[in-house]
Amino acid sequence: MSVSFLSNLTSPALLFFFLGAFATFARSDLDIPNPVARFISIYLLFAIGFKGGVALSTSPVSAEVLLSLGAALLLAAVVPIYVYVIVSRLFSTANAAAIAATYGSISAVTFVTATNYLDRIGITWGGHFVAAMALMEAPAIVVGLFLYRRATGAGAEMEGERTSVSELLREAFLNGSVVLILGSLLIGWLNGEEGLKELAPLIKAPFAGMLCLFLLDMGLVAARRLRDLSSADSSERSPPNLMMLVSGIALAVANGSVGLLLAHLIGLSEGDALLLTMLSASASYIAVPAAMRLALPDANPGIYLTMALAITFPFNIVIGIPLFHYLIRLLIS
Amino acid sequence: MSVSFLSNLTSPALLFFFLGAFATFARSDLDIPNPVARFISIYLLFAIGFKGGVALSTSPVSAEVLLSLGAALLLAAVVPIYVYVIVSRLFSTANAAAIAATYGSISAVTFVTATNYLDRIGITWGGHFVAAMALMEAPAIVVGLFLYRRATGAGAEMEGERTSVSELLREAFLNGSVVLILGSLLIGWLNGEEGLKELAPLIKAPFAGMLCLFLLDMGLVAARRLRDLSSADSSERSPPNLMMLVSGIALAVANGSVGLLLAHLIGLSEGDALLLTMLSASASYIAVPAAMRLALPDANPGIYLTMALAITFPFNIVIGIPLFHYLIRLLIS
Amino acid sequence: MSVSFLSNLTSPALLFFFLGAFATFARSDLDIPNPVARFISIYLLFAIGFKGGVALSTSPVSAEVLLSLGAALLLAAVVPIYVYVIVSRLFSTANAAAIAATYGSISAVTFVTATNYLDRIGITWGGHFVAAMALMEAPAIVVGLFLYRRATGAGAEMEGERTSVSELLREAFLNGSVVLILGSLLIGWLNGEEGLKELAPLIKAPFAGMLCLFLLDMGLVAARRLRDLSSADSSERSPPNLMMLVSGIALAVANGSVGLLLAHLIGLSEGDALLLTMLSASASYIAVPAAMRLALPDANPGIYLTMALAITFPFNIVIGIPLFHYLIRLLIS
Amino acid sequence: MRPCKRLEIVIERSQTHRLEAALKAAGVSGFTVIQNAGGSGDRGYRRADDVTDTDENCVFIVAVEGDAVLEQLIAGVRPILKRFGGVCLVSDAQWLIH
Amino acid sequence: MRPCKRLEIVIERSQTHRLEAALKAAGVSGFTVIQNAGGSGDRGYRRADDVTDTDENCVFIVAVEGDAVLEQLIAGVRPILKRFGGVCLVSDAQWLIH
Amino acid sequence: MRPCKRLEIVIERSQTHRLEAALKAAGVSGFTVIQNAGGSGDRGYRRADDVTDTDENCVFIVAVEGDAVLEQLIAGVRPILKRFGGVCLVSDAQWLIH
Ligand SMILES: Nc1ncnc2c1ncn2[C@@H]1O[C@H](COP(=O)(O)O)[C@@H](O)[C@H]1O
Ligand SMILES: Nc1ncnc2c1ncn2[C@@H]1O[C@H](COP(=O)(O)O)[C@@H](O)[C@H]1O
Ligand SMILES: Nc1ncnc2c1ncn2[C@@H]1O[C@H](COP(=O)(O)O)[C@@H](O)[C@H]1O
Ligand code: NA
Ligand code: NA
Ligand code: NA
Repeated sequence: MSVSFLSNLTSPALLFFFLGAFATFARSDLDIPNPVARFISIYLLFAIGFKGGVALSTSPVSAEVLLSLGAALLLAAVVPIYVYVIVSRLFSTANAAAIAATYGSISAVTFVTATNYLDRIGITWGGHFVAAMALMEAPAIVVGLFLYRRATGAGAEMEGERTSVSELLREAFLNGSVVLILGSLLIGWLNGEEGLKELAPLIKAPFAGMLCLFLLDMGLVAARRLRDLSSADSSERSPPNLMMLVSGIALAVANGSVGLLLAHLIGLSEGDALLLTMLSASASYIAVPAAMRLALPDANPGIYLTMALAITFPFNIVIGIPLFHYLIRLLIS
Repeated sequence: MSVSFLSNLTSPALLFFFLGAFATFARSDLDIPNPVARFISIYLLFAIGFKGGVALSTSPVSAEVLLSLGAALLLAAVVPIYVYVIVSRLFSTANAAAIAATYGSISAVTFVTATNYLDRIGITWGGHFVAAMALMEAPAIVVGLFLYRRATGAGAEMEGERTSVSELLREAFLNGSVVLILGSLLIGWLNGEEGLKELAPLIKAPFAGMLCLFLLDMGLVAARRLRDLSSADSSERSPPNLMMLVSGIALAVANGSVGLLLAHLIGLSEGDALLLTMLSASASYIAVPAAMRLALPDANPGIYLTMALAITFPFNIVIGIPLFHYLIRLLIS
Repeated sequence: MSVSFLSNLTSPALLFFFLGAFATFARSDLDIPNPVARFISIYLLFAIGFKGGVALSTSPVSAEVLLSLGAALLLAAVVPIYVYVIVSRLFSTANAAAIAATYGSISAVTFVTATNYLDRIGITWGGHFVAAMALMEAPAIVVGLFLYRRATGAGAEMEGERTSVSELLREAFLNGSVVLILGSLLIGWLNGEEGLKELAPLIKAPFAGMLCLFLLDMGLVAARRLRDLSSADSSERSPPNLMMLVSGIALAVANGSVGLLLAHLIGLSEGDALLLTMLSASASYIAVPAAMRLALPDANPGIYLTMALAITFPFNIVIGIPLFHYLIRLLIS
Repeated sequence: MRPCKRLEIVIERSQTHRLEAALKAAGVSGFTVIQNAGGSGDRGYRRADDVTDTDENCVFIVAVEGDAVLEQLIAGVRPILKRFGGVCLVSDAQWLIH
Repeated sequence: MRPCKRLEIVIERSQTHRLEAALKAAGVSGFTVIQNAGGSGDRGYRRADDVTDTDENCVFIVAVEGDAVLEQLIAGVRPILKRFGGVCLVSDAQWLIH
Repeated sequence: MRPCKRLEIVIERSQTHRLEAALKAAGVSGFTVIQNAGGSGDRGYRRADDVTDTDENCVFIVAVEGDAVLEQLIAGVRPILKRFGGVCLVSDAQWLIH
């Protein structure tokens, strides 16, 4: 284990994440302008989507593929429910629902980092998990809101006009990143190996390097939020820091374990099992917060967004991936 | 024909254009930030310019090259005249002049998409057409304004100070994209194969992929304008939509045909003929509108810009390219 | 010599710099948006840092390496002192101190252009000079401020709160670009050849092309400042133009010569000698001005920043590099 | 120059279309939007430079003539601010007629 | 604090240099430009996020003292607005003297 | 709507954190920052579109109620402006309460 741990910790991607975090804590003015970060994330979604589509096109849609997608959707539907039950003891209803949706959904960058981890140690994984990832982005949002409405009585978020369900579904399923991933996936699937040959120099070759740059930015951003968090106590709306820290890690471990067990149950390969696990363990900090701002304006992004971005994300890419990989190996042997 | 049609429709580039359009019509919040779009377009002009220059440097400046450039300039000068005569029946003098200038000029992205189309089906084309493209950007602006002044009596655009001709010529011939293309062309020409070896990993390898990302953005933008168009009727200045739609397509077909005939007349090769045709069929939505805003503030960008960007551009890359390629094949055989 | 001169002048990188300058002087609206320029410069620092680190990892830290770093630090400490003594005769104390700091520090792009120059003519250079470059960024800032305080009596910059030394040191040593270079260097060093294989498609292949795009922007920016300079006479605070022009070139030649002699003294190889020379000859227009704005608000950026960016930088990349290379060859033989 | 009211509305970027709709509904066809603003308020600190695109504000500047329009506009803006947060400042200004 | 006039001028980005010239001509050396604004007006809707770079506004903020300068400035700005569109709002403000 | 003071502060981007600290010190928790502004003033011309990142301004918009807060805020802002340049304009406005 220590090996994969180290090889993960010393991978360029992780080291650039640490560099970003260091820069923030050292109060360096290092900064990746927003449009640059946007460009890199667009690139990553575009590339991972297309590559996944090509992979799908080469392997016939087998029962295992469908099983994986089913498992992914199942996780997206079930995880938010028990998460809600747990965290509603610690946070307000609105915040609990938002956290449930956030952790039921996924983090594309965590997924990409996991695939990068597998590629580096030469373990294969199925392209259909890109589809699984895209499919897992949205459902939790609906579940989370449903839980909230059940708990508060429909329309409790009435102050201001109420979010029409259709509006929410659009926000959820037509979120920019979801459309980009699924669209690229479809296009890659249609073009197959042919298309990959055409685009490989952009979407394959520089991929690892672009991920490094993006994780550099993620390090900056996550650390900034952690800092805001620790300095926020003065303000009125300061969130319960320790509770956030603990829940952020606990939820990652719990959800990851659930994903791992499910993966084992349906007998996924080593690589696929890790991907499903990390999808389950990861939390969304783009699609879901966007929808929550809309659906649950009362929920405090300083809680659910910070937990997903500044606590769960770093935990997953630094400890989660090698840890769960280790556990998967134990289970397999 | 159906073959090239399909291979065009299912090319990654086109599919990403459709993805962008879909995202807009589905009201997804997918969005390519402006600086990102600028970066990609700078890249495309830089790359196509340099590659064209290198191609020029390898093939001695033959009579055919000069003939092609001459034909290009001829089109740039003649097209706006008859376009003006036609559309001035449908639109105000200022708008007609602006449309004439817009359609007399060219769209770099349409050109690039055409070269991409040729490369994919393995048809060669002459690098000097990059020069032809750059040369065709500006002249139509001058012709258009001349027509306008003739029609209205010089200085009719007097309200506000009048645009000095020198100022307009600068705006026309020193437009950023023109300078970038011609400059890169010159530099590529000076450096030849040597320079290409140096820059190929940036300007050749990822080119097709970058084009996909740019067309994704073009899809978003074009669809947005189409939507604005259909929802604009409420406003006072709403342009005559149907008329715009029809003229936008008719002008593409007409100008393309003229270009095609000229190409046939001077006996251009299959690839070169398609490029000259598409240059003629395409309309400018960057250089010319910029100059028109300056020279003809009375002309309504909601008309000429929308026609070029939201109607003619999609028509050309989706239908125009394979259609005219089909016709060229007919003529040749 | 004429050969290397020409091969330098006609290198794509230089030609794109000229293109940018031409565009500005011709009043073209060609423009590289700020975030795009930021992206390219982040890329260049990231790539040069990582490559330098890998180079270091392959060659054991020899005495020569330590000698080079020592020489670099020596220059960073000594150059500002005599520069200050000289220019304090021509400029106000604050401006003289700012100029001293600016010329004691380095320009990363000049360094990168020099490495590009060496790579093109196939002369090897030591990766540890990337470390040397990073180390030379900051010290001059401290020296410059120390000189200023000595000259004016401590705390003369009191108006407004005084800059705490700790604050200044942070600004100096934790400047974003310094952190990014040193961080990438360290990461490259930790990952070695392995890591390079992973990132080469991003940090090696497109490097030359990205440098061209960046120099295009540098050409635009430098020319803009030159233009502002020549048109600034009307304003009250107009700086003494001719004096700036002369000093900008004289300091480049003087500092370069000092660096060259030192390089010769410690017997550096041809390539390494040129790099040390250009580091010494170059002046900072990012890290140092940022710190000076903070530490010496009375100093006029219109003087020290313009000298570094619009006079010394172009001189170095156009004339300085081949000139000093020629002199090094003379000394060696 | 004509006297007018200058409205300055800060709202979350993702709600731009909502505010534009409210403007249209109030019959206001003229406005300016400044993108890419950050800020801080009851809903905490917002960074414009953030990977999570939700965390960005934009600033609307609207000049309107006549209290009727103003009233209508405010009536349309208030619920949006109530729901999504933000601020709306109204001040007097002179409109240079060209 | 000294009383001053605050001018806010929205104009097409490509006309920036024109407005800066007008400011210089009026002897105004101090101003702020906010880039990357979109908007809507008589000339239709303008997106700052557009491939056609023509479709972008910028916002000038200018604080001036004394009616003489103001008059001169307005005289210089009006023809530009007349020709290229845009708006200019003038309001009273206090200038914090440091 | 409640009467309030609208502060508009233009300052070098690199000093953002200083101004935010001053705001916090004055007990002001609400403000908006517009990034990426250029301008010109005593310290010469500043381009937002520049490789040297030092050459950029940002615009703070702050609405405050009560003269006490205003005084405190101004007291905190003045030294920053004195040291790093910039401007601060104060005007009256109505705050739409939601
Ligand atoms: N007092 C204020 N002055 C200026 N802008 C404010 C103020 N309060 C809030 N804002 C802006 O409005 C946004 C949303 O405010 P809030 O809904 O209070 O979080 C903040 O992110 C700020 O950009
Ligand atoms: N009433 C208004 N309030 C604020 N900004 C406006 C208004 N009218 C026009 N603008 C701005 O001025 C630009 C040009 O206006 P126009 O010349 O009327 O098209 C528009 O794109 C808006 O950004
Ligand atoms: N009169 C003014 N009106 C508006 N903005 C100004 C004015 N004077 C200065 N500024 C802004 O404040 C910044 C710094 O001003 P200064 O310290 O005078 O160089 C300038 O870059 C402008 O953006
Ligand atoms: Na999850
Ligand atoms: Na044409
Ligand atoms: Na130096």
